[in-house]
Amino acid sequence: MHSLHIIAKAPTATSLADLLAVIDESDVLIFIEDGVYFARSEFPCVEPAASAPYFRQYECYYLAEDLAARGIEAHDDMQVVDTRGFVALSARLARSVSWY
Amino acid sequence: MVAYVIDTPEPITVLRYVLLINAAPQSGEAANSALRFAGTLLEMGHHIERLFFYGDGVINASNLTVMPQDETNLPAVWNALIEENGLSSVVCVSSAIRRGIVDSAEARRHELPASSCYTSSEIGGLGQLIEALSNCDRTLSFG
Amino acid sequence: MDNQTQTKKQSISLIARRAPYGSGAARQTLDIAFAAAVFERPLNYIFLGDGVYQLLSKQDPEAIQNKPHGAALETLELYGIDEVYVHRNSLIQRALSEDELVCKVTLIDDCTLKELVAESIHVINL
Amino acid sequence: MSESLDRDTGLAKKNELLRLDAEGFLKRLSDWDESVATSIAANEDICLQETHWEIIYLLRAFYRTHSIAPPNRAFVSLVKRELGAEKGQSRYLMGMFGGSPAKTAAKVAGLPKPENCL
Repeated sequence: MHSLHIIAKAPTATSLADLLAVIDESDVLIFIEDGVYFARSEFPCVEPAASAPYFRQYECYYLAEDLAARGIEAHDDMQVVDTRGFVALSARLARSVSWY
Repeated sequence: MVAYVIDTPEPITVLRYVLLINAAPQSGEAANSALRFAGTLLEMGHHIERLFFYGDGVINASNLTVMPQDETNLPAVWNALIEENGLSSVVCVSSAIRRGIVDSAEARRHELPASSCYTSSEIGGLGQLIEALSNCDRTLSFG
Repeated sequence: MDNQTQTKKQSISLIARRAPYGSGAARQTLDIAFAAAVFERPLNYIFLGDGVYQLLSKQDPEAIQNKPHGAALETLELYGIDEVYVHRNSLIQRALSEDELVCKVTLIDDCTLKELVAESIHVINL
Repeated sequence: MSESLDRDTGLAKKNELLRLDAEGFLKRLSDWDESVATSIAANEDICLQETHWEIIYLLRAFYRTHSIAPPNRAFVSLVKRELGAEKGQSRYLMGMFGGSPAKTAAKVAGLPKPENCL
Protein backbone atom coordinates (compact mmCIF):
# COMPACT_ATOMS: atom_id res chain seq x y z
CA MET A 1 0.00 0.00 0.00
CA HIS A 2 1.17 3.50 -0.83
CA SER A 3 2.16 6.46 1.31
CA LEU A 4 1.05 10.07 1.50
CA HIS A 5 4.04 12.39 1.72
CA ILE A 6 3.25 15.70 3.37
CA ILE A 7 5.74 18.33 2.26
CA ALA A 8 5.59 21.41 4.46
CA LYS A 9 8.76 23.36 3.72
CA ALA A 10 9.74 25.51 0.75
CA PRO A 11 11.77 23.92 -2.06
CA THR A 12 14.98 25.54 -0.84
CA ALA A 13 14.39 24.19 2.67
CA THR A 14 13.48 20.66 1.63
CA SER A 15 16.15 18.03 1.14
CA LEU A 16 15.35 16.60 -2.25
CA ALA A 17 17.90 13.85 -1.80
CA ASP A 18 16.14 12.66 1.37
CA LEU A 19 12.71 12.98 -0.18
CA LEU A 20 13.56 11.11 -3.35
CA ALA A 21 15.23 8.30 -1.42
CA VAL A 22 11.93 7.56 0.32
CA ILE A 23 9.21 8.42 -2.21
CA ASP A 24 8.01 5.53 -4.30
CA GLU A 25 6.73 6.20 -7.80
CA SER A 26 3.21 5.18 -6.85
CA ASP A 27 3.13 7.38 -3.70
CA VAL A 28 1.01 10.50 -3.38
CA LEU A 29 2.36 13.95 -2.46
CA ILE A 30 0.58 16.83 -0.79
CA PHE A 31 2.21 20.23 -0.50
CA ILE A 32 1.14 22.27 2.51
CA GLU A 33 2.38 25.39 4.34
CA ASP A 34 5.54 26.70 2.63
CA GLY A 35 5.58 23.49 0.64
CA VAL A 36 3.04 25.06 -1.71
CA TYR A 37 5.89 27.14 -3.17
CA PHE A 38 6.77 23.95 -5.00
CA ALA A 39 3.96 25.05 -7.30
CA ARG A 40 6.15 27.95 -8.39
CA SER A 41 9.49 26.23 -8.32
CA GLU A 42 10.68 26.84 -11.87
CA PHE A 43 13.23 29.32 -10.54
CA PRO A 44 16.92 29.18 -11.26
CA CYS A 45 17.62 28.90 -7.50
CA VAL A 46 15.88 25.55 -7.19
CA GLU A 47 17.54 22.24 -7.96
CA PRO A 48 16.10 20.88 -11.21
CA ALA A 49 14.73 17.84 -9.42
CA ALA A 50 12.62 20.12 -7.22
CA SER A 51 10.94 21.91 -10.03
CA ALA A 52 7.23 21.49 -10.47
CA PRO A 53 7.48 19.65 -13.80
CA TYR A 54 9.69 17.05 -12.17
CA PHE A 55 7.03 16.24 -9.60
CA ARG A 56 4.44 15.80 -12.30
CA GLN A 57 5.35 12.15 -12.47
CA TYR A 58 3.76 11.74 -9.03
CA GLU A 59 0.16 12.20 -8.00
CA CYS A 60 0.42 15.67 -6.42
CA TYR A 61 -1.96 17.87 -4.47
CA TYR A 62 -1.65 21.39 -3.16
CA LEU A 63 -3.48 22.65 -0.09
CA ALA A 64 -5.92 25.38 -1.13
CA GLU A 65 -5.76 27.39 2.10
CA ASP A 66 -1.98 27.63 1.95
CA LEU A 67 -1.92 28.54 -1.74
CA ALA A 68 -4.46 31.30 -1.17
CA ALA A 69 -2.63 32.62 1.90
CA ARG A 70 0.53 33.03 -0.16
CA GLY A 71 -1.06 34.48 -3.27
CA ILE A 72 -0.10 31.56 -5.44
CA GLU A 73 -2.47 30.85 -8.25
CA ALA A 74 -3.16 27.30 -9.20
CA HIS A 75 -2.53 26.49 -12.80
CA ASP A 76 -4.67 24.18 -14.84
CA ASP A 77 -2.74 20.99 -14.40
CA MET A 78 -2.49 21.31 -10.62
CA GLN A 79 -4.77 19.43 -8.28
CA VAL A 80 -5.88 21.54 -5.37
CA VAL A 81 -7.60 20.26 -2.23
CA ASP A 82 -8.83 21.93 0.92
CA THR A 83 -8.31 20.47 4.41
CA ARG A 84 -11.22 18.08 3.89
CA GLY A 85 -9.46 16.80 0.83
CA PHE A 86 -6.25 16.51 2.83
CA VAL A 87 -8.07 14.40 5.41
CA ALA A 88 -9.58 12.28 2.64
CA LEU A 89 -6.13 11.67 1.18
CA SER A 90 -4.73 10.68 4.56
CA ALA A 91 -7.58 8.19 4.92
CA ARG A 92 -7.12 6.82 1.42
CA LEU A 93 -3.38 6.20 1.73
CA ALA A 94 -2.12 3.56 4.15
CA ARG A 95 0.34 5.82 5.96
CA SER A 96 1.73 9.30 5.90
CA VAL A 97 5.28 10.59 5.98
CA SER A 98 5.76 14.22 7.03
CA TRP A 99 8.60 16.32 5.70
CA TYR A 100 9.30 19.41 7.75
CA MET B 1 -8.86 21.49 -14.18
CA VAL B 2 -8.78 22.87 -10.67
CA ALA B 3 -10.82 20.77 -8.31
CA TYR B 4 -11.07 22.50 -4.97
CA VAL B 5 -12.41 19.59 -3.01
CA ILE B 6 -11.88 15.93 -3.61
CA ASP B 7 -15.36 14.66 -4.03
CA THR B 8 -15.57 12.02 -1.37
CA PRO B 9 -18.71 10.93 0.41
CA GLU B 10 -18.65 10.94 4.20
CA PRO B 11 -16.22 8.23 5.21
CA ILE B 12 -17.75 4.83 5.50
CA THR B 13 -14.89 3.53 7.57
CA VAL B 14 -14.12 5.56 10.64
CA LEU B 15 -10.36 5.69 11.10
CA ARG B 16 -8.52 6.23 14.35
CA TYR B 17 -5.82 8.91 14.10
CA VAL B 18 -2.85 9.85 16.23
CA LEU B 19 -1.57 13.37 15.61
CA LEU B 20 1.96 14.22 16.67
CA ILE B 21 2.38 17.98 17.08
CA ASN B 22 5.98 19.04 17.16
CA ALA B 23 5.94 22.81 16.72
CA ALA B 24 5.02 25.72 18.97
CA PRO B 25 2.15 27.99 17.97
CA GLN B 26 4.62 30.84 17.57
CA SER B 27 7.20 29.03 15.48
CA GLY B 28 5.31 28.74 12.23
CA GLU B 29 2.19 27.45 10.64
CA ALA B 30 2.48 23.80 11.65
CA ALA B 31 0.52 23.96 14.92
CA ASN B 32 -2.26 25.77 13.11
CA SER B 33 -2.26 23.20 10.29
CA ALA B 34 -2.50 20.45 12.88
CA LEU B 35 -5.40 22.16 14.61
CA ARG B 36 -7.31 22.64 11.35
CA PHE B 37 -6.60 19.05 10.40
CA ALA B 38 -7.82 17.79 13.78
CA GLY B 39 -11.04 19.80 13.60
CA THR B 40 -11.74 18.64 10.05
CA LEU B 41 -11.03 15.02 10.97
CA LEU B 42 -13.72 15.16 13.63
CA GLU B 43 -16.15 16.98 11.35
CA MET B 44 -15.74 14.23 8.81
CA GLY B 45 -16.56 11.59 11.39
CA HIS B 46 -13.13 10.16 12.08
CA HIS B 47 -11.83 9.41 15.54
CA ILE B 48 -8.83 10.99 17.22
CA GLU B 49 -7.18 8.30 19.30
CA ARG B 50 -4.72 10.73 20.82
CA LEU B 51 -3.08 14.11 20.35
CA PHE B 52 0.54 13.94 21.35
CA PHE B 53 2.42 17.19 21.89
CA TYR B 54 6.16 16.75 21.61
CA GLY B 55 9.23 18.98 21.54
CA ASP B 56 8.27 22.63 21.01
CA GLY B 57 4.73 21.38 20.40
CA VAL B 58 4.15 21.25 24.16
CA ILE B 59 3.74 25.05 24.14
CA ASN B 60 0.32 24.41 22.57
CA ALA B 61 -0.85 23.26 26.00
CA SER B 62 0.25 26.41 27.82
CA ASN B 63 -2.55 28.16 29.66
CA LEU B 64 -0.38 31.24 30.10
CA THR B 65 -0.15 32.52 26.54
CA VAL B 66 -1.68 35.90 25.79
CA MET B 67 -2.49 37.08 22.26
CA PRO B 68 -3.72 40.44 20.99
CA GLN B 69 -7.49 40.37 20.38
CA ASP B 70 -7.07 40.20 16.61
CA GLU B 71 -4.81 37.13 16.71
CA THR B 72 -5.68 33.53 17.44
CA ASN B 73 -4.71 32.11 20.79
CA LEU B 74 -3.93 28.64 19.54
CA PRO B 75 -3.54 26.99 22.97
CA ALA B 76 -7.01 28.25 23.92
CA VAL B 77 -8.51 26.86 20.71
CA TRP B 78 -6.78 23.50 21.25
CA ASN B 79 -8.15 23.47 24.77
CA ALA B 80 -11.67 24.07 23.50
CA LEU B 81 -11.36 21.37 20.83
CA ILE B 82 -10.01 18.87 23.35
CA GLU B 83 -12.67 19.64 25.95
CA GLU B 84 -15.65 19.81 23.62
CA ASN B 85 -14.76 16.51 21.98
CA GLY B 86 -13.40 14.73 25.03
CA LEU B 87 -10.13 14.03 23.25
CA SER B 88 -7.18 12.27 24.78
CA SER B 89 -4.37 14.80 24.72
CA VAL B 90 -0.93 14.04 26.09
CA VAL B 91 1.93 16.46 26.57
CA CYS B 92 5.36 14.85 26.68
CA VAL B 93 6.74 15.41 30.15
CA SER B 94 10.40 15.61 29.27
CA SER B 95 9.74 18.17 26.52
CA ALA B 96 7.32 20.01 28.79
CA ILE B 97 9.40 20.51 31.91
CA ARG B 98 12.26 21.87 29.80
CA ARG B 99 9.92 24.50 28.39
CA GLY B 100 8.13 25.49 31.55
CA ILE B 101 4.94 23.54 30.84
CA VAL B 102 3.90 21.79 34.06
CA ASP B 103 0.66 20.70 35.64
CA SER B 104 0.18 20.94 39.37
CA ALA B 105 1.64 17.49 40.01
CA GLU B 106 4.83 18.25 38.08
CA ALA B 107 5.02 21.68 39.68
CA ARG B 108 4.97 19.98 43.06
CA ARG B 109 7.43 17.32 41.99
CA HIS B 110 9.95 19.90 40.81
CA GLU B 111 9.16 22.44 43.53
CA LEU B 112 7.93 25.10 41.09
CA PRO B 113 5.71 28.07 42.03
CA ALA B 114 2.85 27.50 39.55
CA SER B 115 1.35 25.24 36.93
CA SER B 116 1.09 26.34 33.30
CA CYS B 117 -0.74 23.56 31.47
CA TYR B 118 -4.42 23.35 30.52
CA THR B 119 -5.99 20.58 32.53
CA SER B 120 -7.64 19.25 29.36
CA SER B 121 -4.25 17.82 28.48
CA GLU B 122 -2.39 15.32 30.55
CA ILE B 123 1.34 15.50 31.17
CA GLY B 124 2.57 12.06 30.27
CA GLY B 125 5.31 10.01 28.76
CA LEU B 126 6.36 8.80 25.37
CA GLY B 127 4.95 5.43 26.38
CA GLN B 128 1.55 6.98 25.75
CA LEU B 129 2.58 7.81 22.20
CA ILE B 130 3.82 4.27 21.64
CA GLU B 131 0.64 2.84 23.15
CA ALA B 132 -1.57 5.05 20.98
CA LEU B 133 0.31 4.00 17.85
CA SER B 134 -0.68 0.41 18.55
CA ASN B 135 -4.32 1.43 18.72
CA CYS B 136 -4.64 3.63 15.67
CA ASP B 137 -4.94 3.36 11.90
CA ARG B 138 -3.14 6.55 10.89
CA THR B 139 -0.37 8.66 12.34
CA LEU B 140 0.29 12.18 11.08
CA SER B 141 3.02 14.52 12.26
CA PHE B 142 3.05 18.29 12.08
CA GLY B 143 6.15 20.29 12.84
CA MET C 1 16.39 -4.47 -5.74
CA ASP C 2 19.31 -4.75 -3.44
CA ASN C 3 19.35 -8.38 -2.64
CA GLN C 4 21.69 -8.70 0.37
CA THR C 5 19.59 -6.82 2.90
CA GLN C 6 17.13 -8.91 4.82
CA THR C 7 14.63 -6.75 6.64
CA LYS C 8 11.89 -7.63 9.07
CA LYS C 9 8.49 -5.97 8.96
CA GLN C 10 8.01 -3.49 11.80
CA SER C 11 4.92 -1.45 12.33
CA ILE C 12 6.86 1.69 13.35
CA SER C 13 9.60 3.30 11.28
CA LEU C 14 11.55 6.15 12.79
CA ILE C 15 13.49 8.27 10.34
CA ALA C 16 16.27 10.37 11.87
CA ARG C 17 17.03 13.00 9.29
CA ARG C 18 18.71 15.84 11.13
CA ALA C 19 22.19 16.42 12.46
CA PRO C 20 22.62 16.34 16.25
CA TYR C 21 22.94 19.49 18.42
CA GLY C 22 21.71 21.94 15.73
CA SER C 23 18.17 21.02 16.72
CA GLY C 24 16.45 18.83 19.25
CA ALA C 25 15.20 16.41 16.59
CA ALA C 26 17.98 13.84 16.95
CA ARG C 27 17.40 13.48 20.67
CA GLN C 28 13.63 13.45 20.24
CA THR C 29 13.88 10.60 17.78
CA LEU C 30 16.15 8.66 20.11
CA ASP C 31 13.74 9.14 23.01
CA ILE C 32 10.92 7.69 20.92
CA ALA C 33 13.14 4.70 20.11
CA PHE C 34 13.93 4.19 23.80
CA ALA C 35 10.27 4.41 24.75
CA ALA C 36 9.32 1.85 22.11
CA ALA C 37 12.03 -0.45 23.44
CA VAL C 38 10.77 -0.15 27.01
CA PHE C 39 7.31 -1.11 25.77
CA GLU C 40 8.81 -3.94 23.75
CA ARG C 41 7.59 -2.56 20.45
CA PRO C 42 10.26 -3.24 17.87
CA LEU C 43 10.84 -0.57 15.26
CA ASN C 44 13.03 0.38 12.33
CA TYR C 45 15.50 3.10 13.24
CA ILE C 46 16.55 4.65 9.95
CA PHE C 47 19.28 7.26 9.54
CA LEU C 48 18.85 9.34 6.42
CA GLY C 49 20.45 12.51 5.03
CA ASP C 50 22.06 14.70 7.68
CA GLY C 51 20.79 12.18 10.22
CA VAL C 52 23.87 10.06 9.51
CA TYR C 53 25.95 12.72 11.30
CA GLN C 54 24.31 11.52 14.53
CA LEU C 55 26.29 8.31 14.28
CA LEU C 56 29.76 9.83 13.96
CA SER C 57 32.15 8.65 16.63
CA LYS C 58 34.36 11.06 18.60
CA GLN C 59 31.55 13.53 19.34
CA ASP C 60 32.49 15.64 22.35
CA PRO C 61 29.83 18.29 22.92
CA GLU C 62 30.71 19.06 26.54
CA ALA C 63 31.90 22.57 25.69
CA ILE C 64 28.54 23.34 24.08
CA GLN C 65 26.71 21.96 27.16
CA ASN C 66 25.24 19.02 25.34
CA LYS C 67 25.16 15.30 25.90
CA PRO C 68 27.12 13.18 23.44
CA HIS C 69 24.58 11.86 20.98
CA GLY C 70 26.82 9.23 19.45
CA ALA C 71 27.57 7.78 22.88
CA ALA C 72 23.83 7.56 23.53
CA LEU C 73 23.31 5.71 20.25
CA GLU C 74 25.95 3.19 21.34
CA THR C 75 23.45 1.96 23.93
CA LEU C 76 20.78 0.94 21.39
CA GLU C 77 21.91 -2.66 21.59
CA LEU C 78 21.38 -2.74 25.36
CA TYR C 79 17.82 -1.57 24.82
CA GLY C 80 17.32 -4.41 22.37
CA ILE C 81 17.04 -2.05 19.40
CA ASP C 82 18.54 -4.12 16.61
CA GLU C 83 16.95 -2.79 13.43
CA VAL C 84 19.32 0.14 12.86
CA TYR C 85 19.59 1.16 9.23
CA VAL C 86 21.75 3.73 7.52
CA HIS C 87 21.01 5.02 4.05
CA ARG C 88 24.15 4.20 2.09
CA ASN C 89 23.92 7.13 -0.33
CA SER C 90 23.58 9.60 2.54
CA LEU C 91 26.98 8.41 3.79
CA ILE C 92 28.51 8.58 0.32
CA GLN C 93 27.11 12.05 -0.35
CA ARG C 94 28.82 13.22 2.86
CA ALA C 95 32.09 11.39 2.22
CA LEU C 96 31.61 9.26 5.34
CA SER C 97 32.43 5.62 5.73
CA GLU C 98 30.85 2.91 7.81
CA ASP C 99 33.85 2.58 10.12
CA GLU C 100 33.42 6.17 11.32
CA LEU C 101 30.11 5.20 12.92
CA VAL C 102 29.60 4.49 16.62
CA CYS C 103 27.62 1.29 16.34
CA LYS C 104 26.85 -1.64 14.14
CA VAL C 105 24.33 -0.68 11.48
CA THR C 106 22.83 -2.17 8.36
CA LEU C 107 23.51 -0.16 5.23
CA ILE C 108 20.53 0.09 2.92
CA ASP C 109 19.88 1.38 -0.58
CA ASP C 110 16.89 3.40 -1.76
CA CYS C 111 15.03 0.26 -2.62
CA THR C 112 15.19 -1.24 0.87
CA LEU C 113 14.42 2.14 2.41
CA LYS C 114 11.25 2.44 0.34
CA GLU C 115 10.36 -1.12 1.32
CA LEU C 116 10.85 -0.49 5.05
CA VAL C 117 8.57 2.53 4.85
CA ALA C 118 5.99 0.73 2.74
CA GLU C 119 5.80 -2.11 5.25
CA SER C 120 5.25 0.17 8.24
CA ILE C 121 1.97 1.46 9.57
CA HIS C 122 3.45 4.48 11.33
CA VAL C 123 6.31 6.62 10.08
CA ILE C 124 7.79 9.30 12.27
CA ASN C 125 10.19 11.44 10.30
CA LEU C 126 12.04 13.94 12.49
CA MET D 1 2.20 8.02 64.65
CA SER D 2 4.47 10.53 66.39
CA GLU D 3 7.36 8.14 65.98
CA SER D 4 6.91 8.07 62.21
CA LEU D 5 6.49 11.85 62.22
CA ASP D 6 9.81 12.17 64.02
CA ARG D 7 11.32 9.85 61.50
CA ASP D 8 9.94 11.95 58.62
CA THR D 9 11.22 15.22 60.03
CA GLY D 10 14.54 13.61 60.75
CA LEU D 11 14.68 12.37 57.20
CA ALA D 12 13.71 15.75 55.80
CA LYS D 13 16.46 17.41 57.82
CA LYS D 14 18.99 14.87 56.70
CA ASN D 15 17.84 15.28 53.09
CA GLU D 16 18.36 18.99 53.34
CA LEU D 17 21.87 18.45 54.64
CA LEU D 18 22.58 16.08 51.78
CA ARG D 19 20.84 18.40 49.34
CA LEU D 20 18.37 15.81 48.13
CA ASP D 21 15.07 16.55 46.46
CA ALA D 22 11.72 15.34 47.73
CA GLU D 23 12.24 11.93 46.13
CA GLY D 24 15.70 11.52 47.56
CA PHE D 25 17.71 12.28 44.42
CA LEU D 26 20.81 14.44 44.64
CA LYS D 27 20.11 18.02 43.63
CA ARG D 28 23.71 18.48 42.51
CA LEU D 29 25.29 15.40 40.98
CA SER D 30 28.78 16.67 41.86
CA ASP D 31 27.93 16.25 45.56
CA TRP D 32 28.16 12.48 45.17
CA ASP D 33 30.75 10.46 47.05
CA GLU D 34 30.76 7.07 48.75
CA SER D 35 29.48 8.40 52.06
CA VAL D 36 26.66 10.25 50.29
CA ALA D 37 25.77 7.01 48.54
CA THR D 38 25.67 5.23 51.88
CA SER D 39 23.27 7.85 53.27
CA ILE D 40 21.03 7.81 50.21
CA ALA D 41 20.93 4.03 50.44
CA ALA D 42 20.06 4.24 54.14
CA ASN D 43 17.09 6.46 53.20
CA GLU D 44 15.95 3.53 51.05
CA ASP D 45 16.59 1.04 53.88
CA ILE D 46 19.49 -0.45 51.97
CA CYS D 47 22.75 -1.29 53.64
CA LEU D 48 25.40 -1.21 50.95
CA GLN D 49 27.44 -4.39 50.49
CA GLU D 50 30.25 -5.24 48.10
CA THR D 51 27.64 -6.53 45.62
CA HIS D 52 25.86 -3.15 45.67
CA TRP D 53 29.06 -1.23 45.10
CA GLU D 54 29.99 -3.14 41.95
CA ILE D 55 26.61 -2.18 40.50
CA ILE D 56 26.98 1.42 41.63
CA TYR D 57 30.41 1.77 40.02
CA LEU D 58 29.16 0.06 36.90
CA LEU D 59 26.26 2.51 36.62
CA ARG D 60 28.51 5.49 37.22
CA ALA D 61 30.99 4.35 34.56
CA PHE D 62 28.13 3.74 32.13
CA TYR D 63 26.71 7.17 32.83
CA ARG D 64 30.12 8.82 32.40
CA THR D 65 30.41 7.31 28.92
CA HIS D 66 26.86 7.49 27.65
CA SER D 67 25.15 10.19 29.75
CA ILE D 68 22.22 7.82 30.18
CA ALA D 69 20.69 6.27 33.28
CA PRO D 70 19.36 2.99 31.87
CA PRO D 71 15.75 1.99 32.61
CA ASN D 72 15.04 -1.46 34.02
CA ARG D 73 15.43 -3.68 31.00
CA ALA D 74 18.55 -1.94 29.70
CA PHE D 75 19.88 -1.94 33.27
CA VAL D 76 19.47 -5.70 33.48
CA SER D 77 21.15 -6.13 30.08
CA LEU D 78 24.01 -3.91 31.16
CA VAL D 79 24.61 -5.85 34.37
CA LYS D 80 24.36 -9.09 32.43
CA ARG D 81 26.90 -7.91 29.87
CA GLU D 82 29.36 -6.57 32.44
CA LEU D 83 28.92 -8.82 35.48
CA GLY D 84 27.54 -12.01 34.01
CA ALA D 85 24.22 -13.76 33.59
CA GLU D 86 23.84 -14.64 37.26
CA LYS D 87 23.68 -10.99 38.31
CA GLY D 88 22.06 -9.76 35.14
CA GLN D 89 18.58 -10.77 36.25
CA SER D 90 15.81 -8.54 37.48
CA ARG D 91 15.21 -10.93 40.41
CA TYR D 92 18.78 -10.46 41.62
CA LEU D 93 18.66 -6.68 41.15
CA MET D 94 15.26 -6.33 42.82
CA GLY D 95 16.62 -8.31 45.74
CA MET D 96 19.30 -5.68 46.14
CA PHE D 97 17.56 -2.43 45.22
CA GLY D 98 13.88 -3.18 45.72
CA GLY D 99 10.85 -2.87 43.45
CA SER D 100 12.22 -0.48 40.82
CA PRO D 101 15.89 -1.41 40.85
CA ALA D 102 17.02 0.88 37.99
CA LYS D 103 15.52 3.95 39.62
CA THR D 104 16.80 3.19 43.12
CA ALA D 105 20.24 2.16 41.93
CA ALA D 106 20.48 5.35 39.86
CA LYS D 107 19.51 7.35 42.95
CA VAL D 108 22.19 5.72 45.09
CA ALA D 109 24.78 6.02 42.31
CA GLY D 110 24.14 9.76 42.03
CA LEU D 111 22.64 9.71 38.53
CA PRO D 112 19.92 12.14 37.44
CA LYS D 113 16.30 11.55 38.35
CA PRO D 114 14.37 9.84 35.54
CA GLU D 115 11.95 12.22 33.87
CA ASN D 116 8.88 10.00 34.28
CA CYS D 117 8.96 9.83 30.54
CA LEU D 118 7.86 6.22 30.32
